[in-house]
Amino acid sequence: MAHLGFLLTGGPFDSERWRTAYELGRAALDKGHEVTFFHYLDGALVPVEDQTFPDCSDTGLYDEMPTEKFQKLVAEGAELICCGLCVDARGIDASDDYPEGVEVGLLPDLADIIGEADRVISL
Amino acid sequence: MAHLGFLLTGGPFDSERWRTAYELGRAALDKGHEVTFFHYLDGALVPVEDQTFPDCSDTGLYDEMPTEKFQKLVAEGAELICCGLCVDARGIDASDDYPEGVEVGLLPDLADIIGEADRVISL
Amino acid sequence: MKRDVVVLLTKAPYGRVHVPEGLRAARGVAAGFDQHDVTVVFTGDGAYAARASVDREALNMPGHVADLREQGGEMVVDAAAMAERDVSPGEIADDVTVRSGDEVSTLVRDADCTLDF
Amino acid sequence: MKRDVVVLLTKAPYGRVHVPEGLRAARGVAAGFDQHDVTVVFTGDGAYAARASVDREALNMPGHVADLREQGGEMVVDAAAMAERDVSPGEIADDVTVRSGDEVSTLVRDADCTLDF
Amino acid sequence: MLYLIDEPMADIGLRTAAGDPDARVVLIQDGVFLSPDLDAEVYAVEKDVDVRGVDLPDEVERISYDALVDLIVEQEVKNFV
Amino acid sequence: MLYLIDEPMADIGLRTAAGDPDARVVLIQDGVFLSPDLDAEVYAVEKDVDVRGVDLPDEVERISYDALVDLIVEQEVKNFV
Repeated sequence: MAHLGFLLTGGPFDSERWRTAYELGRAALDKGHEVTFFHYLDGALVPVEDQTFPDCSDTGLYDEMPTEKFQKLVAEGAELICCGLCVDARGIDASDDYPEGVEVGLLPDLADIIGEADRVISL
Repeated sequence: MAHLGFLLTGGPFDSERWRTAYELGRAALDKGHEVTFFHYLDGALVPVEDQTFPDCSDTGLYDEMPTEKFQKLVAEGAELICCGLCVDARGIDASDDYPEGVEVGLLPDLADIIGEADRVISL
Repeated sequence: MKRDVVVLLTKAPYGRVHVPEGLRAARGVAAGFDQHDVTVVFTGDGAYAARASVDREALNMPGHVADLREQGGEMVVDAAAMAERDVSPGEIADDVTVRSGDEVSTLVRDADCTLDF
Repeated sequence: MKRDVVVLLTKAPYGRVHVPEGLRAARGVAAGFDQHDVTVVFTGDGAYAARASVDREALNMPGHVADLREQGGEMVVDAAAMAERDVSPGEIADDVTVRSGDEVSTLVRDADCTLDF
Repeated sequence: MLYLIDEPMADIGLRTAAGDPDARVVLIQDGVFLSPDLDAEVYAVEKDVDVRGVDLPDEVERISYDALVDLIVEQEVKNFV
Repeated sequence: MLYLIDEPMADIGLRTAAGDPDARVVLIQDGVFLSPDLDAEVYAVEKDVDVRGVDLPDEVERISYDALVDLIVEQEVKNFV
């Protein structure tokens, strides 16, 4: 078993980096690897609850909203830490706006991931 | 007196288009022009309240947060309409997350701005 | 007042909302009270989105395109942007017209207003 | 475990938070429990940020740079990215070392981990 | 006609301005790094120039937001920002 | 070593991979539009290829996220995404 760490700096609507992070995290969890996400900059917007985008294609980027996808990974054991400074900068109220299991951390958490993970993927 | 319409699609942290929109809106209001903003896509994140970014330079992009700057323009008579679909897509609770005076509209409002304004600036 | 509006789609289509949401805006502007005349121009990396082989369904394009056409809106692609990206005219979707770089510039200059996504 | 970390700053400095917040991350990673060795590389449009004439104060850079240096972190700029943008070595700030494109590639290949902003 | 031009849309923006004998071009945001080869009056937004530490060529004139609004009101504007 | 390469960072990514005789390159996101001239095994993420309707050259191999995770676990990875 390996430990994969992800640094995600992209938001839900400006790039598909969140989707790549999700797909790789999903595949890694399915193979029994350990997965940790550190969401930085607009990555902190990804787990915000109650995002809705009606009439989206079942085969497209928003078949489900990013937050729903990451909630599933968290439920299956992935760790998801958002940078607290980035959270505050975006006016996110972590206790209200984030679902259960999404943690707020700081850069030392990223430093720990870099020290502990076998691979770090920056997206 | 002229009427300037702005379409803003950039968010608070991914480009300085919000700042250009603000500066032009500010200068236009000071000259007695009418100013309307339509915030679309990540532009809907710009007026979200309670954004804080400590220790920012007084001469930099975040001497004040974008939301504070736009609140001043609204207080001085600018109209600010956010696209409702974009608001929902981003999990923004308009009544809680937007300050007084920020309206939620739809694309027909953009169509009206295009029909009514003397100039439309897309940022 | 009814206006000639050019909507520029400038970004690569997949992975961000700009092409589908730009099309949504285009048809919204065409359908408004003034019934503005709207031309959508695929330019820059947006030229990729004008290719027939793009998965329009995955991009949520079909509904917006149908509405836009119903409002009389047109879609064109910038041949100058295509050339820079090695996209050939044969690759372009049937409902998009290839226009030369000069024709696109003229279209933009003659419009009352341009929006870009 | 202590790692060699390369932090790539790839975007034009002003108008977005990537350069200052990338520097914040760099010094945060250098200051963590493992005290990772951190090299910041200005590349792509990030090369503009390595110029002495940039208003570092307006970019909120000074505090992060001072902290990074205190942790032993280094800053280098990619000469290949400079050349593409007509930025000459004489324009680079004193605390940033100019390295050739090959040297930068080697630095990245030899690192344990790269982060990019 | 006035053309507001930033770097990401510089290609189509400059092409479009080049075909207009009455073009006035305003370089804005990262657009101030551009050196357009145009037979037109070229301005650069002074705040954007200053924070980036750009040395403007002599033929490019600095412009404030205040003066830019006047230009926008005086003539039609096309945006590439 | 594995190199994940998207379009915005293609320049430094491809330069870096070119100097590694054991490079395996994975084109990802808009990176699947690239046609790198490299003496290396080149893969392209199949989901990214399919939605974009890209015709891959013969020498580029499609890869699933599943297989990509295996490659990432097998060897060190450098990201340009």
